[in-house]
Amino acid sequence: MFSALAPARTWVGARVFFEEELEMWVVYTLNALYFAALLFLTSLGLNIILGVMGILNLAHGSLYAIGAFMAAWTIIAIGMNVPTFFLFISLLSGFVLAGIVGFLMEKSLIRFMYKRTLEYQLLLTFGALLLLEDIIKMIWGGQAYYASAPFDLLGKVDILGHIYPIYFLFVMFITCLAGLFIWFFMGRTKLGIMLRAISLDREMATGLGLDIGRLSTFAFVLGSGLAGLAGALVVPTTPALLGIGMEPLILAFIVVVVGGLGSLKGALVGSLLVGFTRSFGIAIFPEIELPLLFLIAGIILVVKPEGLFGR
Amino acid sequence: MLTIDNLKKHFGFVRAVDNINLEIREGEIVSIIGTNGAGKTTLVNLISGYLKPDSGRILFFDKDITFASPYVRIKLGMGRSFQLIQLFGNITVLDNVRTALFSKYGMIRRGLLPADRYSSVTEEAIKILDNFNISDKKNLTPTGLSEGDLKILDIAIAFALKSKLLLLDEPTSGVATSDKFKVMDSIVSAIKKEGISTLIIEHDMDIVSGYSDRVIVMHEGKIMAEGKPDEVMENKEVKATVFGIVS
Amino acid sequence: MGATAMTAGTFGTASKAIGQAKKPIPTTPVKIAAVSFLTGAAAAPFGIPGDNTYKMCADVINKEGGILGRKIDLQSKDEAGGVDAQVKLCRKLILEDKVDVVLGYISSASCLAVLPLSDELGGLIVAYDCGTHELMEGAKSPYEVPKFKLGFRSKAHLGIDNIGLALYIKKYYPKTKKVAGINPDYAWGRDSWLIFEVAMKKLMPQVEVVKTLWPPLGNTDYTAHISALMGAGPDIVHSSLWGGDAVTFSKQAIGMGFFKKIRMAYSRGEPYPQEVGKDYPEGQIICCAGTHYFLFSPKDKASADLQKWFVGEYHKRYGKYPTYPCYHAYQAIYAYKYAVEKATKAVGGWPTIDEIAKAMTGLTFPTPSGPLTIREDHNGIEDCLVGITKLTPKYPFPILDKMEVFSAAKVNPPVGTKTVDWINSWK
Amino acid sequence: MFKKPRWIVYLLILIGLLFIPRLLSIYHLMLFEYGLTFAIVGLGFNLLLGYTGLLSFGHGAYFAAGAYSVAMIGKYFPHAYSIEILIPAALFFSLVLSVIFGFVCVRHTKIFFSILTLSLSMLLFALLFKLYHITGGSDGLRVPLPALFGMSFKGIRRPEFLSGTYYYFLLGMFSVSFLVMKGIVSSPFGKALQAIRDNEIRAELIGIRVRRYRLYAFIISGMFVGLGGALWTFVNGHVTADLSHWVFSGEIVYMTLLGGFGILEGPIIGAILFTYLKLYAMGNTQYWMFVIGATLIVLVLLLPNGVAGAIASLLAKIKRKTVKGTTC
Repeated sequence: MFSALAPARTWVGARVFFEEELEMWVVYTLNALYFAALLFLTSLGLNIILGVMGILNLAHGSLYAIGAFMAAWTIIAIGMNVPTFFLFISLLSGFVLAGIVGFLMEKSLIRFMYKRTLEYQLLLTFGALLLLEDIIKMIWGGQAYYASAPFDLLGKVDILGHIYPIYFLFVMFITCLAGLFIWFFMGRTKLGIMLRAISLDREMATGLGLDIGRLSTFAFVLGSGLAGLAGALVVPTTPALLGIGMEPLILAFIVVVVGGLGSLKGALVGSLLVGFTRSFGIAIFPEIELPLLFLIAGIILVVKPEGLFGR
Repeated sequence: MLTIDNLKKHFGFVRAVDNINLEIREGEIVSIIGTNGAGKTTLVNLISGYLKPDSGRILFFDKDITFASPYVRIKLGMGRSFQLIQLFGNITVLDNVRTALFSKYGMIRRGLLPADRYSSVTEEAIKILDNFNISDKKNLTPTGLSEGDLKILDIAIAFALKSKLLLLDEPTSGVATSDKFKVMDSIVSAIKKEGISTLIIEHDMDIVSGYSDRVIVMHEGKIMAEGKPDEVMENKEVKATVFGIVS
Repeated sequence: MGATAMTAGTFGTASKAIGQAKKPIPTTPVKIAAVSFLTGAAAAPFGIPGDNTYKMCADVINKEGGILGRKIDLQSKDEAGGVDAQVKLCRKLILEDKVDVVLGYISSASCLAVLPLSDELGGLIVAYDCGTHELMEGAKSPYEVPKFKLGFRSKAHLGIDNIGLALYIKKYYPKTKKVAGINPDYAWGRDSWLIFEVAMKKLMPQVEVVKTLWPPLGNTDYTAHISALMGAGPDIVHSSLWGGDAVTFSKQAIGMGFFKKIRMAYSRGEPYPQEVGKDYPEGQIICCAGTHYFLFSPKDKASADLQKWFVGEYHKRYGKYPTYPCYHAYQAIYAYKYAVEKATKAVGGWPTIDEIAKAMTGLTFPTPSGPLTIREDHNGIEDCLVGITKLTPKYPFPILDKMEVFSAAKVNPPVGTKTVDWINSWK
Repeated sequence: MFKKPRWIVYLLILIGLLFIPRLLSIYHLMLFEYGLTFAIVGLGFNLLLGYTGLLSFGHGAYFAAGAYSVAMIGKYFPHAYSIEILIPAALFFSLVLSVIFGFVCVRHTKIFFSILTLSLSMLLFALLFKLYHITGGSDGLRVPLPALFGMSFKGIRRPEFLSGTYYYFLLGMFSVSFLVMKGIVSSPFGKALQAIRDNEIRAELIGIRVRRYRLYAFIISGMFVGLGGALWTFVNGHVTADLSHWVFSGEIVYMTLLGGFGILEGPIIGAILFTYLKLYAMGNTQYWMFVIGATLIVLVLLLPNGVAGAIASLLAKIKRKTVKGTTC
């Protein structure tokens, strides 16, 4: 009986929003930036792998989950007995373990796929996704891991009359650092320029005498590590659970597709687009926030099939 | 039947095709020769609709096809082969030719029965393969064929379309030197049997001279010389730039 | 070991005496499948306590000689994996493993999908913890009962929680002007909000609904939802979030200063204070999905004793106080036991599934929260307990203060009437 | 037609399949029916992957279109809830959806095509998931037993329905699908698709309208998958939004590869094998994803042509050997 009211309510929601809730825009924006930050890290990793190796890694979400579980486990294991500083360092454990898993994955599976056709590449990473999900279950069991110490310790801050957790600002800060680092690395260092050369033209890069095998391994480890870092950063705010990587993976797909395959700038703009759509979508059109996101992505793809910053 | 009027195509500063005028008459075999980068392939791409020119006109049977899609040109009776072999790699030699025939007869849309039931098409395909002397290999996939046979098959497909004009882009490139004339013999004899106008692109004068009615020499996007093969061979400018003989 | 074997033996002979009439009682164990969340976010606060209780009860029953001498062979199954996986699992349990009864399901989604299988496949299924009122209700009232011949629910539906909350808000917070809702986006959340909204409109017509949010089950980031709720500025936010979702939401909401401005009303918030601990905010309205609270003492002596034993036994075994899923698990397994015993008495011998189902209809039996009746619509009815969280020095987590019990007649619609129609017919 | 040994084998298999309900227990018969519905899905999917060379990671969308057409008609138009109406309806809705999605997708190839199909199927997923009041959201919808040409199955338990009338109906639908698909791939149209797969540029230059025929292949493929989805609902009895999730699409790709997409019969074998593999893994270990994931990886690395491909090459080897043997 209330179903008929749902669309009407959406529009009422929009009206109420513009009349009464505009004062909350600060928080909505911060939320959007926070969500975009986590997504940016995930999609950056996916994008580096896609750009350099031409492989869409469907198991990327599992690497995110590994980062989350590892960080949660470390934080719980070291407990409250150490200086606070170490708690934040322990978040890096997610980056490290995901990097190691990425390394093993590349060495044992992915490297056989460079010369294979698309369907095999995708299916192999799909197999890796299934495998990793259950390996996580074997190691950490099916339980939820709560590790909110870093979130609780940082406390809250007053921003223009709104209370906001400092931890979210911390996540944005770390993401900015990581983003700047990758930008500098890709644009200024020799290793980064070599990676870009591969992503532009693999055959030519071979001709230039670059060690493609090693560079690919490096790119895969870096990309995996970034996913792990994103997982680690999220875990103080939400428990580490089986399947935690599925939603970020799908959103990262959207970011990569909308931003353009292999484009760092695209990953940034795409993440912001998703972050703002989500934050303001939930505030204004809570019923259709998710389809709205896919619809925007779909329209961009119809108009500009290669993505906003695609080649 | 084909008239080219002031055709121009530039890639940045490179004048790949620069004000070319050209005419091909019915039943004629014309060769275009020139060094690598002379603009031969660009010209063929423009004629077949794979590229769009910057200016100029292409008329085919008095119809302006300058900007028509490849599909329209094929329907009008144009066929081409490629410098790099372009075949259907995972279907049999017979199906390679048959598919072209089905397309030609508009049967892809209308033909609902299994392909084997259209025995007239199959017979015709085998006849074409016979013309090119490769019908014994009809049940192999292209992966099992020699380089020369692949070239011949490539042209057989173009031939199957019953084109009134065939564009052959370096029909013997990649073929072992000893086989080149054998390949050309099969191709030209099949073409002559049907009396199809043909435009052959080659960089090696020797290969085409025996088969062509007319030879056009291209250099840096322009036509340098035109005429009977032996006439052109004697042209000093051609000798210097194309054959590298300075006398 | 020897003692149990002996008791089983004596019961064996005893059952033979009964079995003389028609059907002998088999000596093989009774196969009971218990399906709860054993992995995922709902495992720690729901599935594991529920499953622990099944194990505890099966153990206790077996020690006392089993059901009419037949031991219980309990098989714990995982409810994780989504609705479709549950349909397949249940079909396997009934058709392939041939279990005697399936007790289970925490999620309303699982129940809605699985319970119809009872009649389709001819297997007895007792839902133990899921809430949606739609499960046993027909399309319009009065509807035909029972909806499923072989499908039961050994507890009351979510009507009691949400009607209870509305009654409580009217009594203790009559000045409420604006309410909002954040509920998981599936049957449980949608139906909880529906009943709450209808009840509020009836009880306090002046109240305005300012926002309804529907995060998906298993959502990890509630920041956008929290600030959207704060932006709408309600006095009370109704929520049926549960499992890991409720914990995550609470933690993130604490960080964003949510509870300084807004009071939450949890339709089934009873496990979370224990789960979150001292940080759990005070002054939140919490409903206990019945009267399932470890500090609650039923009026009649027998039930009170049972409650004392249950809380003690559970705490002894698992080091925690039983939460409401534990009580629900107790109700389900004992409903089966009592129904079998009642049916055996009637038919003289081990009953068929249809005879057990007949015996379970209208069955009344003692539970730690008071006597429970399973009505003709195959649905249990219960009283409802609502309270407000408050920290005391005695427990390391907030406990309930200002406890109010609404009697079953006040919060359960009569048999055959749809809950929404019943509420709308209030004077 | 029956002069060829291949057709005799088909006939023998069909006769064998007629007796399956007598051989298998109801539970295993159900698994087999799942396998048969997925076989239809695999046939359709393979037209796109194996014959047109396009890898869709979003075919769950058309499966969901077929399945939800059945479930929604059951919910909103119960008087029209009869198989002879439901199947055309499912075909129609999967046709409409694949026309819309296909129109957008066939402009691309390779990984762009895969990602685009994936995104669009997720759009459908988001709609099915969020529009709770219409689609049932993540709870999905129940699918009661349908009527068939006026025959009502009220009061019959689902196992009886599935082991009786429905099995033969399903078998009939499967046989028809197989014959139709066999006809499609061996028709001139099928040859044209293979030409497009092998060489898009050349295909265009022999006068094949590449994009248009890709779209036709996409639509036909979508309709087969939709038909499979509709038939599947009656076996499963329940539909959820997960059907349109990319992971489900991944499973469709998986079963096609498991059987081998180079051969028409490959996906059929793959679908039946996959159904048993998955349900046995699920039934026997909690680490079933590990089992099917590891199987997939081994398959990709060692058996790229799938089971059917491996059997075919084995048969070819034996044939060669016997030929050699006779000459010696």
